[in-house]
Amino acid sequence: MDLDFTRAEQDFRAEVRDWLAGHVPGAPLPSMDTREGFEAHREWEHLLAGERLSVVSWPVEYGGRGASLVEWLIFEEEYWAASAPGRVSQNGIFLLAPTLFSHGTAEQRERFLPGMARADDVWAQAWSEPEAGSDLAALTSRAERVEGGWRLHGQKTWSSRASYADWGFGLFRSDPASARHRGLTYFMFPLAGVTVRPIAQLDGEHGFAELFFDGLFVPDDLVLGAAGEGWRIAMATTSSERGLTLRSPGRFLATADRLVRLARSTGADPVLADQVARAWLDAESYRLHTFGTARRLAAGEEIGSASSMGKVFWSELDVRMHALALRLLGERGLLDGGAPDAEEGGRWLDGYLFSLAGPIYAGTNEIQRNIIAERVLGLPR
Amino acid sequence: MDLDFTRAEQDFRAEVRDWLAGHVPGAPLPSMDTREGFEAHREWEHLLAGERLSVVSWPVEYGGRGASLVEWLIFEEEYWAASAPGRVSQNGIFLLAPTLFSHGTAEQRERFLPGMARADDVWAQAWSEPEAGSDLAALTSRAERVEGGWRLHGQKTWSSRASYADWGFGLFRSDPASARHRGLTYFMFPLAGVTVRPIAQLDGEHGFAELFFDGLFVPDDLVLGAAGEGWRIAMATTSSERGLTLRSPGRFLATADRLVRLARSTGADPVLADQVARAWLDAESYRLHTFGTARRLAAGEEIGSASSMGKVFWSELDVRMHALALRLLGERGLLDGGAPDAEEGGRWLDGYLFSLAGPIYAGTNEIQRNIIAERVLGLPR
Amino acid sequence: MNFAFTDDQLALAAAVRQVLAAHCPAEAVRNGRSPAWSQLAEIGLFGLLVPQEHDGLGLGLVDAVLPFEETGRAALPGPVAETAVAAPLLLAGDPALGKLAAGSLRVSVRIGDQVYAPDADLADLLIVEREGVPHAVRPEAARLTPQSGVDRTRPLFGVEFRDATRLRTEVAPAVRAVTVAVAAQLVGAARHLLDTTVGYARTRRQFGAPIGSFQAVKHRLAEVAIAVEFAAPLVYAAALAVDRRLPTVDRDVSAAKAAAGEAAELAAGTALQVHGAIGYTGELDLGLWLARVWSLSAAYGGPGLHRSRLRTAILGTPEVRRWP
Amino acid sequence: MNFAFTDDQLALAAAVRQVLAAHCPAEAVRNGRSPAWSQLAEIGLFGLLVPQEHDGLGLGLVDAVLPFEETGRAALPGPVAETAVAAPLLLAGDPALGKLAAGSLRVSVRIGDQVYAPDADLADLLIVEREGVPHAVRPEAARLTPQSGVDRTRPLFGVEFRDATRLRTEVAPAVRAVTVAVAAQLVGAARHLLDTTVGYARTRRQFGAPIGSFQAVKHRLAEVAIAVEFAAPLVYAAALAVDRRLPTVDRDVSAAKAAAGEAAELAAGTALQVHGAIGYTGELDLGLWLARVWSLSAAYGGPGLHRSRLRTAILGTPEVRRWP
Repeated sequence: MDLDFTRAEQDFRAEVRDWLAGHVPGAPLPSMDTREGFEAHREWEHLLAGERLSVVSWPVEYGGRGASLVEWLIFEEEYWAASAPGRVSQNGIFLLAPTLFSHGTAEQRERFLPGMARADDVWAQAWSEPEAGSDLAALTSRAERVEGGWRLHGQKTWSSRASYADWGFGLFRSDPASARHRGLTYFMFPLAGVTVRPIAQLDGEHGFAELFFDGLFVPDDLVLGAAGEGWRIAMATTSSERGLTLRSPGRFLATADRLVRLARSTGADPVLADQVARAWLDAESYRLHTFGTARRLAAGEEIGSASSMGKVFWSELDVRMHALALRLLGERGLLDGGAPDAEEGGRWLDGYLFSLAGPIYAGTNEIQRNIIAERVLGLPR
Repeated sequence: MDLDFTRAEQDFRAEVRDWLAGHVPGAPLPSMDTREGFEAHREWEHLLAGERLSVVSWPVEYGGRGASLVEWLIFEEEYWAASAPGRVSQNGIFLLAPTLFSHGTAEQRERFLPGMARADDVWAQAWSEPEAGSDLAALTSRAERVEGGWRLHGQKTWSSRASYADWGFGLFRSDPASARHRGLTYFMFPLAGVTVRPIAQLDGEHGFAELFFDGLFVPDDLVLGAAGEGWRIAMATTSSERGLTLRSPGRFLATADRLVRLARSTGADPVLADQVARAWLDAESYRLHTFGTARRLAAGEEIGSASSMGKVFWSELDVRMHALALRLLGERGLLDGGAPDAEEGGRWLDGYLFSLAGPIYAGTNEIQRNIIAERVLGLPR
Repeated sequence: MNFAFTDDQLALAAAVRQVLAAHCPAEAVRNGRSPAWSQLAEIGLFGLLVPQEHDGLGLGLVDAVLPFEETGRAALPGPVAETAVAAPLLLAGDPALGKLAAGSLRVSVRIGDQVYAPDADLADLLIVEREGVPHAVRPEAARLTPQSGVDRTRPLFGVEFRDATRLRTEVAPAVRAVTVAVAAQLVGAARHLLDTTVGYARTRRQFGAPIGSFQAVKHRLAEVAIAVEFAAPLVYAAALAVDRRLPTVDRDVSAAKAAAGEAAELAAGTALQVHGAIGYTGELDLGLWLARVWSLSAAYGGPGLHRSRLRTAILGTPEVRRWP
Repeated sequence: MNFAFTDDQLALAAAVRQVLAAHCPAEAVRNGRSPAWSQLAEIGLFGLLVPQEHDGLGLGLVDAVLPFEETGRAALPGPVAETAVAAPLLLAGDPALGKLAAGSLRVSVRIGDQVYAPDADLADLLIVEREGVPHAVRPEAARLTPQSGVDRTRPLFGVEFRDATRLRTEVAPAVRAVTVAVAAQLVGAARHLLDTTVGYARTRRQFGAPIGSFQAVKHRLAEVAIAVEFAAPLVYAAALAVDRRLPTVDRDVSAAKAAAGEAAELAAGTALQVHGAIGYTGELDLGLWLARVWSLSAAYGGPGLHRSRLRTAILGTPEVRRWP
């Protein structure tokens, strides 16, 4: 066991750090939930892709560098420490791409991955439905078999990035006689033919949208995996959503470091200081834990249900860190970007509201705790 | 709304305080879980009873003073603040007596209450059975109908004080065909005819025992209430066990005050100091809350399931306060009464081990939270 | 000793609740700036603490505490605590008290630990603390800087001013009283969040059952109920301490504000978690209450500040004194 | 970078586990004073940190951390951490190291934040810190005062002494190493408590179902699993920091001890609550582990002390440095 980065890993870190120092925009980009901000974020992705930094762990042929998991973790640490922009192409890169790599055809990979890496195509996820929130098997949107493909009907919700994205992906019930996990098929679809209605959030942003399908035709080559196999394939994807890929420690490390600086500058009361120190160490522990997991994944092990522990840990840590920052700032912490006195343009408040979704999405933390109890510890259902 | 004690209430407080100042033993009595300590505690009860202070809220005819609920709360505050001995007759006074008052016959009250007030008769409770811990309706000990009375068979456990007590009370299944809540009868019985096996606890004490019944004959006049009505009657009792009577705020107020003194004398770290201040205020809040409850009870209202909130609150506060004291004391906090360096003769450690039972007995706090959710908030079962 | 509200106190609270049910629905919270103002004036809310010789009711803070729970339960917008609770004390002896009692003088304040004046743009009069002394500032003499934030229904303003009249009252009693009033609002908001979330949990189904039948949801909501149940008595006792000018009043006020803020924040966090993603949107009214809880919990000193004072008050004094 | 144990490290831990399974059952914990000592000596536990020239294995603390988890899992009695971890550093260069490695020299210590010497009555040698310097004390020169406490299987002793030999080593490295070893024991004890409680929850029935099927029980046990899962990496990193003499070593040791102690205390409290009243008795072995957790969590500085140091280390230094 060691924590000694190799020469190559250190060089890679230095390269990423230098490049980011020279390229991260001086002022934050406008919100990616506006048209203008969305395009600004797309531009940023182009810039990253030009350096093969948008998808470092992908094979070179699709725009990546074939980086190891540890290198990817290093990239993430440097990326968030540099306060680089949020990733507008996150849904595609982290949720869809792993599924394309494991279940897609060679043609699908050729067709979609390079454009995703360059953010020429930005993808929206379409998992949830109004009556199927945490209970994904209760989906009722359906796919009707037609000549050469399918027609999609129904409604999806909580589709992130959908307002301005190009493509979407999600599950539809392709066997009308089926129930629960059976008879679902995994589709990719152009958003051009879908009615998109943004959902106003607490912070006034519109990062999520509802999608209405009214018979959109989708040819067979947009089915991912076999028809009726959607659940199994999607579970592989959500398991990576819950696991290592979506929430690398980099973002939490950067937040913890900012929190420590904030606590110093505000002269935190010892009780709050104690909580700040705890949060910083929790982030450190999450990092170390992830290094261990990366090693096991690289050795071909599955992490499986154990990833639920990480989901609970990082999502609650993220809320805790932001809530602490607001408490350190007092009344000022609740000011938004429009207020002259807001700290860092209201970034802590934005981050707090964003963090609140963490324990809810990708399987609520209640469900994660059930999974830990039943599948990791072996308690009866 | 006010918090102004009447002249009479103030006089009563002064009388109790003065009497305790003159009579509370200078050194703690030996543990009531030893024969010697049990008798010493019985002697103390005699002394209290001589001043009509053992059961202040009872009618004068049974040895009390007919004190109001508020006066009883005042008595409790003064009693615990004076570090007076634990109440060896607690089971009888707080668990059985309310049932005798509400469901006993005049003969039963005449026969048992005066002796209970003087601790001539000390009572042990016998609620639990090995397979019926929190699930009291799963009782299997049985009462067999015989001429002039009943014969008791089976096993009880977690019977507190049973090693040296004179009498016991508990539920037995009197209708062999019955299930769950039905067909149970509430019996009083002499412990002389019962085999008592003490249970060794974490702290080496033997405050609890197992009881084995092998056909003990109990005449009809020891049945409390009607045969088969035991569950309903016992629930009235356990509701008072969970409610106001068993855990008056006095004990927690005294602990909180001691904790504050300990934190001052050990120069508590600010983080621990914060927790000490919180605990002190929690005790204060529990006191105020109880004043409000006393007013409602005095006005004839029922507190019902809301008493579950109090049970959760005081039992977890008690653990928290003692755990905090141990943390303030560091390694020294874990020394017992036999160690020369123990603080207050190991009283904080003893209190900690005792407090750990709080969230478990009288309905575990998990069950209390179910009750709060279902009966107070109205959530579905 | 009678630590329970009197029939008169309960009746006044019921009247406020009725007015707010009729005139301050969620729609009014979302879009109105000071709904129900005149109706509340009619039943005497703004005259509650104004002496009878100035046409007020001449009551105490303990009489205001349940009505203020109701304003919190309804998330009533507008500078209500400032006008009804802070102003009568800051303007003691001033002829303006009559207008105050009638509800025709709206007041915003920036006193104590408050950094910004809430709803200052609606105010007919601003009272601002400078060097420990309260000053009255006419709106035309003030420059207000909007400091927009999470609670859009309780906008905050930075205040600078040219002319001001030094008031002869002390600022501390008003700070204490308004802090307790806000604590009461937090208790009310927490009660609303608990009720709303229980209602949602009874009807929303997942995995074939109402989510309120899952033990994890039950226990979270039970925790909220316990937190609110044991925060409220501290708020009531603080109101009494203010009225009686007890030596422990500062400690009692801090205890009330910290406990109420923490209970309400717990209620808010639980409400959001139980509602799931829908709670996060403008589709429900929930967000109005969440924002109000965050904003009031930070107002007049947040839990962190009050907890640090409590530490000193309880551990730093030679003998801790219990109420009363 | 490879933050995972090597096959050799895993094999050593497995050997220790096997020895303890055979020679340190609960019965031995309850009644023995130093069970399995010679068997552990045979597989090299006491020579692990002793240089090879003194017949030791010459390994590092990172190699000891999993074996020490195993000693914690088994609640192994005796001055094992003191002998196997503190003593090799305090006696560095001393010819006694050979006996130490062979397991024929039992050592108890009173160094660092430790107030009492554990199992001092069993020791062939006592090492006591005085004015910041370690001193070797022969048993016959020491007066031991038993300080009985909650953990009857790890008795504590006050130590006074007449003659003592000043050692030339520094005390700090030994304090750090033994603190990490005890943190590892706490992780192991927490794992045992979790396993035992899960086992009990699977079989104990109430209300017609195994109690482990109730969501409240599930979620409490999931919390314990998470706490242990994220405490362990801090312990492993601290062991590396000690071996590499990193500038952050004191912080890392405090983080390990605080996190491990808190996780183990959570495991203990949950174990007791899930077991119910039976957990409170001598009928089960559970109490042995509860007492051990309490005693080890307080040993070499409890969580309160280490948390206060962490606050200073993380907020008081100009730049927080991440591992490595």
